[in-house]
Amino acid sequence: MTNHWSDMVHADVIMIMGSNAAENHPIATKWITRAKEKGAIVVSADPRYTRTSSFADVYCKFRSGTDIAFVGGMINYALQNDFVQKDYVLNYTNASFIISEKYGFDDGLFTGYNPASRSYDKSHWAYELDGKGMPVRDMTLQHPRCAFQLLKKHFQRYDVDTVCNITGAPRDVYLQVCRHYTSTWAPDRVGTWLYAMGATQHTHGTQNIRTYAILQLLLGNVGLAGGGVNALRGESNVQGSTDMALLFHILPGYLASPTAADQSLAAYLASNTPRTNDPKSANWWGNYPKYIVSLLKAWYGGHAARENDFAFSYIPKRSGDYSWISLFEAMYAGQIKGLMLFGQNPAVGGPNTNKEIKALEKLDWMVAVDLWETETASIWKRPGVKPADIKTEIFLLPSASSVEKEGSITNSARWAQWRYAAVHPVGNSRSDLWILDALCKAVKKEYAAGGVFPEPITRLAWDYGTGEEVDVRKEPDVHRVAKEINGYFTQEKTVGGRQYKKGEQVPGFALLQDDGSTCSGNWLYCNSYAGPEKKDNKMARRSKRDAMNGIGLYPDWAWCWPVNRRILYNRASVDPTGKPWNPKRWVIRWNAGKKQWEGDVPDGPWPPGEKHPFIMKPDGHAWLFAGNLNDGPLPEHYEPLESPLPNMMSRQQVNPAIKLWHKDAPEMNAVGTADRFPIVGTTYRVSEHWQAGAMTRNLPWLAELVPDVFVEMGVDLARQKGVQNGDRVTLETARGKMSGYALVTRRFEPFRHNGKIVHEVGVIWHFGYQGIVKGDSANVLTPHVGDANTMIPEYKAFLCNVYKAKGGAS
Amino acid sequence: MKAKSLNLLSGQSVIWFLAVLGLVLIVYRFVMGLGAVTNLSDGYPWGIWIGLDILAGIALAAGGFVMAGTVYLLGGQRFHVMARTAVLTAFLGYLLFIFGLIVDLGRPWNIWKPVFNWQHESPMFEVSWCVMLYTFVLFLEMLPSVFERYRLEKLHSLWRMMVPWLIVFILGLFTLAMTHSPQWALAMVAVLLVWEGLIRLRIMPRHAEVSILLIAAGVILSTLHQSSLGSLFLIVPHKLHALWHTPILPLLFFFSAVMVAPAMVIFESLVTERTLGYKAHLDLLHAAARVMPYLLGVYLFLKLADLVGRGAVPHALALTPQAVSWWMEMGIGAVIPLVLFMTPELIRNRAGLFGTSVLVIAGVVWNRLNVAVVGVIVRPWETYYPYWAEVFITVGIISVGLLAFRWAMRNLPIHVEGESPHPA
Amino acid sequence: MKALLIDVTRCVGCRGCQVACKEWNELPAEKTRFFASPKGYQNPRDLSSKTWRVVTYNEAQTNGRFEWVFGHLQCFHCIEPSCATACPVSALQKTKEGPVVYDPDRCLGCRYCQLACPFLVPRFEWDKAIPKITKCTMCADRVAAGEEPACAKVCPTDAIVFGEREDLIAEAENRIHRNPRGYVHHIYGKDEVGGTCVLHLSNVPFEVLGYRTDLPKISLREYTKTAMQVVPHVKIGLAVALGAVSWVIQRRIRNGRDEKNGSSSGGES
Amino acid sequence: MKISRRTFLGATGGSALGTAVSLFGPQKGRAHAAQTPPMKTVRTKQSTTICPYCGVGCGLIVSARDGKVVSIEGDPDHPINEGSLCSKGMALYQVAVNERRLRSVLYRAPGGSRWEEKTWEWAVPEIAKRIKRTRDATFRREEGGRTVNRTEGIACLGGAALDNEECYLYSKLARALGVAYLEHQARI
Repeated sequence: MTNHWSDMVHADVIMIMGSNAAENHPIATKWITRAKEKGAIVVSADPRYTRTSSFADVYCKFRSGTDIAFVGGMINYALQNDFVQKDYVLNYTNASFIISEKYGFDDGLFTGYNPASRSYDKSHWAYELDGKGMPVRDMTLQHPRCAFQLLKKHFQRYDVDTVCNITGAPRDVYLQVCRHYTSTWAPDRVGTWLYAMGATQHTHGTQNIRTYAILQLLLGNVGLAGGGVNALRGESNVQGSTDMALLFHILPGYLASPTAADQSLAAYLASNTPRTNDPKSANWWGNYPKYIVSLLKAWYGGHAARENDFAFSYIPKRSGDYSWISLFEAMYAGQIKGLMLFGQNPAVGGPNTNKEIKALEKLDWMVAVDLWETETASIWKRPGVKPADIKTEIFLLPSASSVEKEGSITNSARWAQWRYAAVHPVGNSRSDLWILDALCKAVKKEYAAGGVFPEPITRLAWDYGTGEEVDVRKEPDVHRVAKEINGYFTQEKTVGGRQYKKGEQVPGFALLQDDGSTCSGNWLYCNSYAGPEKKDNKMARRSKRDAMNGIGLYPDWAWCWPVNRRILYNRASVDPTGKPWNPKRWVIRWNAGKKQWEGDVPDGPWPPGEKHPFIMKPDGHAWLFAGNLNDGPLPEHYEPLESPLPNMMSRQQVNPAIKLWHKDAPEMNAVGTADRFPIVGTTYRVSEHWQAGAMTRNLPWLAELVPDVFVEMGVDLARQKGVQNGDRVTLETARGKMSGYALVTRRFEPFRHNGKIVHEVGVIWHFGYQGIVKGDSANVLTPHVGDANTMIPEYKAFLCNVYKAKGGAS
Repeated sequence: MKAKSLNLLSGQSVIWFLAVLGLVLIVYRFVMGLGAVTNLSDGYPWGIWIGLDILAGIALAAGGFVMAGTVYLLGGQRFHVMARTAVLTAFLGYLLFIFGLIVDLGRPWNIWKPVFNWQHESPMFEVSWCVMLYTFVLFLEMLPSVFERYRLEKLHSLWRMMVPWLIVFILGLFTLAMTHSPQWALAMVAVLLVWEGLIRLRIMPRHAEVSILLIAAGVILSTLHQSSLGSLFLIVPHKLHALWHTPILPLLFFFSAVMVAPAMVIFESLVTERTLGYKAHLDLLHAAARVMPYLLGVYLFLKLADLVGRGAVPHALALTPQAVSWWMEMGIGAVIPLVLFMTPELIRNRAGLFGTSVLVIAGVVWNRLNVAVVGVIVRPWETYYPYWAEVFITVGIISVGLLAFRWAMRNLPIHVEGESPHPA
Repeated sequence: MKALLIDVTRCVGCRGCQVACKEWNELPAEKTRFFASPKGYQNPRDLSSKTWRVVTYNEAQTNGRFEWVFGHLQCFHCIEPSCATACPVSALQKTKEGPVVYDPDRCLGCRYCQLACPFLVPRFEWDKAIPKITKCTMCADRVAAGEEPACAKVCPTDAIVFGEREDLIAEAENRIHRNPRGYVHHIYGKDEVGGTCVLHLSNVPFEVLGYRTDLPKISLREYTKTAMQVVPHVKIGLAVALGAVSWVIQRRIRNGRDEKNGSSSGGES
Repeated sequence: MKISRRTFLGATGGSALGTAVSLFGPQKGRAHAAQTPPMKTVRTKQSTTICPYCGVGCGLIVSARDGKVVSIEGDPDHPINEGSLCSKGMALYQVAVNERRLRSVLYRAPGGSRWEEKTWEWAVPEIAKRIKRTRDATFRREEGGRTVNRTEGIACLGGAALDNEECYLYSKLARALGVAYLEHQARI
């Protein structure tokens, strides 16, 4: 989220698309309904009328997977009607930047496409540079190759009729949505955009979000209170776990994980540190060397020195893609022998679970750390298999729950909040911290006697106060870990005229050094634990004092990255002179007398006009035109991998830059066609269950509320299929089938596309074969195919068929 | 004769079996909870146990107070010969209701709580006091038979001495409980004391066998609770079907209880004659039968006038299960017996008399079931049918009652054959 | 008197309240199955001894608009509760603070309260050897301690708010006044059965939510009041009348007999 | 930071004073909520926590007595949820108090048909041995002449439910082992 939860109260229009906040982030509704009380318009765009739609002023349906067409039409509506905040767009976005002559777009393909590798040469989409290496701009926005004109031309094709034909949205309702939302172009009006996995879990998920960002930038809604592009994250610490880089492609703090090309630290920095020739660009990522060196110092301490490239060679170098789907394909292929799982349950939650479970069976060993006996840990017990046939050795380690241990988690709004141990862990369970500490010490012990390339392990800086031996009674000192994440001076150092002693906590990431004098496990968290005492743990703060702008930032409540900035890109909330676009709910403002910013922590301390506001971009501007994405600089509508309709925008049926697993690894990766599977299927969650269900299907109170898998389907489809409310139905795709109870409802309506009727059904995916309440996992239906940029699986749109199961009614 | 006693024997063993089965089920009910033996639910918290055992049962036991009142207060001395049987039936009946109630109550160990917790706005409170006190009154009425049987002269004299004062005390206390007003209680006490005084002064009539105050207390208490059983349903205008929910429901309950008394007397006499061999006093039964058309007529008039007055006639004409049940109740229990009782040829023979009485009884039972079960509409999807165990517990309790009745008839000087119809 | 105002237009159906009720009152879960018709998401199907609060899911087409509205089943805490009127031993009582509370030590288990309640609220523990009547207590223990009931506290959207009844009625009227097209112009519970301490606002007719709209505006206690008030009159009146009648009859019999026999016998000894 | 919440602890007072119930006589109009027993959260140790379910980050207060969780409720001081919670957050008590929670290390041998209970002292070194064995067998120092120092034989998953400090150590350990396949919920 660029903004935060309670900030939604400031919005004039709240667009909820690709999110079902009422189900999956119920407390968001506190702030949405409060905004509504104050007169805000709430719009819910969703294939299905949800609990979120129930309190929306406008509900607009659209077929799963047509988000780009939907929002592309809104962008076109804004551009055609000139509902654009011009000063904002001109000054803060790359609208005026001239794009290379090599750029072009035809029939669904951008220039630079290589069909063999299914990838683009992105140099075709670069900025045109002047002699000094500065991007050429046209401040009149009239140049035919300026980003604004290219954008306008691109989205002109998304007129209302085309959009409604593709999406199946009713024309009048769609126009209402356009009218309401684009009304926020006015500087004193602001709209917020809430999305979640409904938007991302597509083969064009990243571009879905790009459409939101483009629209928000055109309307001048980013950086303002009540605005922003807000991803509602679905797990309590998925923000923190991402910040800490439990992903193949990054290191903590969103530093790129090195590739085989990065043979030295210098090579790594050369390919990752962005450069600019624009003196007004803050180019924050220019600090890359400080952050990576501080990280390496945190990991290898004294063993990381300039002489050995700060132990850079100890870090694994990737060659290619190791993302989720690739991981399970590799496991299925027998490449992966051992698996460690901390609180994750792929046997329910992974896409194409039939295949992923088969892959799990091929492991030599599995270590599952969990509170519960999950489906994944008990694949050998699942219905229809003989335990003897499954040779995987499984360790199931009991871990402590969140109220039995101490530490911080980072919410969707980037607030790191501290939790305490209220009681001891139940039975012999231990905190994950203890388990990780114990495992690391045991592995170190193994490698003390030698092994393949033992140095990265034996030299790993690892001392959290539990001694050398594994001891079940000694809990690691979580504060020591938190302080390492924040970072401290590894030697005496003078920065900015102040002398810091060895071991002193680094007060903020601006003070991190690239010479090895500081360490920081995650530069983004530098400032979170800025002193030696527990009272210096800012994540544990509980003051309700508000900032002087009175918009509920609560700067002394917990701590927020970066450097406690509550609203990202807040320099865009003021005009180039430092005056807020909307003085009634200002985020920051320049106090000319005191020569300082007031309100939120600004995106950099410079006076207004001195630096461009989007400091994380090398050009300092927000990107309407984004030349760095794998599947094109502008969003373009493609159909999902499985779709009942041809793409009405071009002959490119699916995103041309996605990896087609059904071609590369056809085994158990079948793709269905509309003749056998004419119905669009989607998966989702309910308020009462959570993710793969171990944390809710094991709780009697929640099991009671939603005891069974159900399949929601419209009245017309049910009539066609002879299905009554409450019947058992089977859903089938090319990959698998599962059963559930039919919930026949008027909340699911058929879509009309060029006169053709398309039905859609939806099913909750929380269920599995363990827990108090059991049921089929809906992920047996979903395909192994991912987004072109993120590789997130396309859970949200597939082709299926539905029929009444044998055995009949409930 | 031999065949008959054999019949009786086998009939008796069936009754014994049913009684034991009922008792076993009752034990099971106390271990497993009410849900295990009934189809009762939160929507239908009252089922056949309340409808049959309590509402219908108490109505049918009205014979006790009606006969006692008729004989001792209204000068119907010629019915005296039947009074003791009626009182015995009533006493056994009430003991069974209390037993049935203990089975039905969720927390029967608290059954005594109304004695101390006075919530006089509750018809249930009123009913519980009345039933408790009336059972005590019946017990007192029964005692002379026991004293006679076992020749306990001294106790008998003690009884004679104590009974009026006991009555004054319990009715006074009851009035206090129902009003929370000492004035009302004193007024009640005063009226009773004056009455007793006048009896002792031989101004008011007295009786050798019984205490007039005791009989009067029985009549008062019965009148109250027979009607209060109807009052129980006044609070559910939203649940009880309009065919039955009426402000005069207490009056209808009372009147139908009085109405069923002669029918019960006829029925009991004929059944006792057949099973135990005691000769029925046909002349008396005919006398009772002659009252019936009047009672039935008035009852029918009350029911119909009430229905018309409340504008509820359309409900009777609608095609609903309730309407059908209402017509059955009215037809079987009132209209047909009215016609039959007015047909002299029919009621002159035993079978006709018996059958017609059974119809009246069935009508009242039907009425009580209608009010307690059929007429209660909670939600469209909820229905109630008794569970088999529920039925067998009811049957078991009735069987216990029959066995007890048989024992009492055999062992207590209740029925003296050939006894003169004149009071001793 | 304290009360709850439930504004279903604000409810998003998350059921935090349903779980909060179980958490605070330590109620066990029920074994449930998918509840097909007509409620879909709803579970359990009904209130029970283990479930004192249920959110219902209702699809409706009103004023040309499709609505999915969430109703709330729980004790209404009537101002003059028919359950308390019905209870022979005051095991159920209305407290001055507002909650209708239950004392198992007195309860006979007669279940007359269940019959009497127009909202079908009191529930009986059918599966227990030592059963109790159970129902929402408006968290009387919390209310006594100055806290709000668990359901009101947990509600994210203030669809359930707790306060003084008069204030809540004023607030409800204010909401209708401010947004006349957004509400049915009726505060359910303001007058129903003489007024309740749980008030409801809705944007769809209350029947759609499954609430009874045929209930009288007077307390159900009024229906038994007369019958109960005449009891002492009947009692004394009957005593006097019986005495008088028996005196008259006996006198007539004696007179008749005297005329016939010239002597007295029979009736007395 | 342990907190003592006035709103929570205010309950200690009058509610403990039960009114003597007289045995005999009219009972109506006597009831007070004050007669009800005190709140179950009185005399408990209270600490704050953050909800482990979705990403909103609601605050909760855990009340514990004698090392047992008594109740978990929304934290009224928390600026996001202000005491409110959804069904999941409200059910957190049943995460803390739940018979289905794993209580000891379980081990299932290859092809085995049951869990065996084990000790940490046994399991931790055994796992370390498996890690070493697989890492040593699959570790690649070079690829096409370039140093890569990674293993593709071990995969690490999970972490979105872990604390930051745990995620950090997991991330650190996985990199030290040279794990290439490191993924978790954020991807899916």
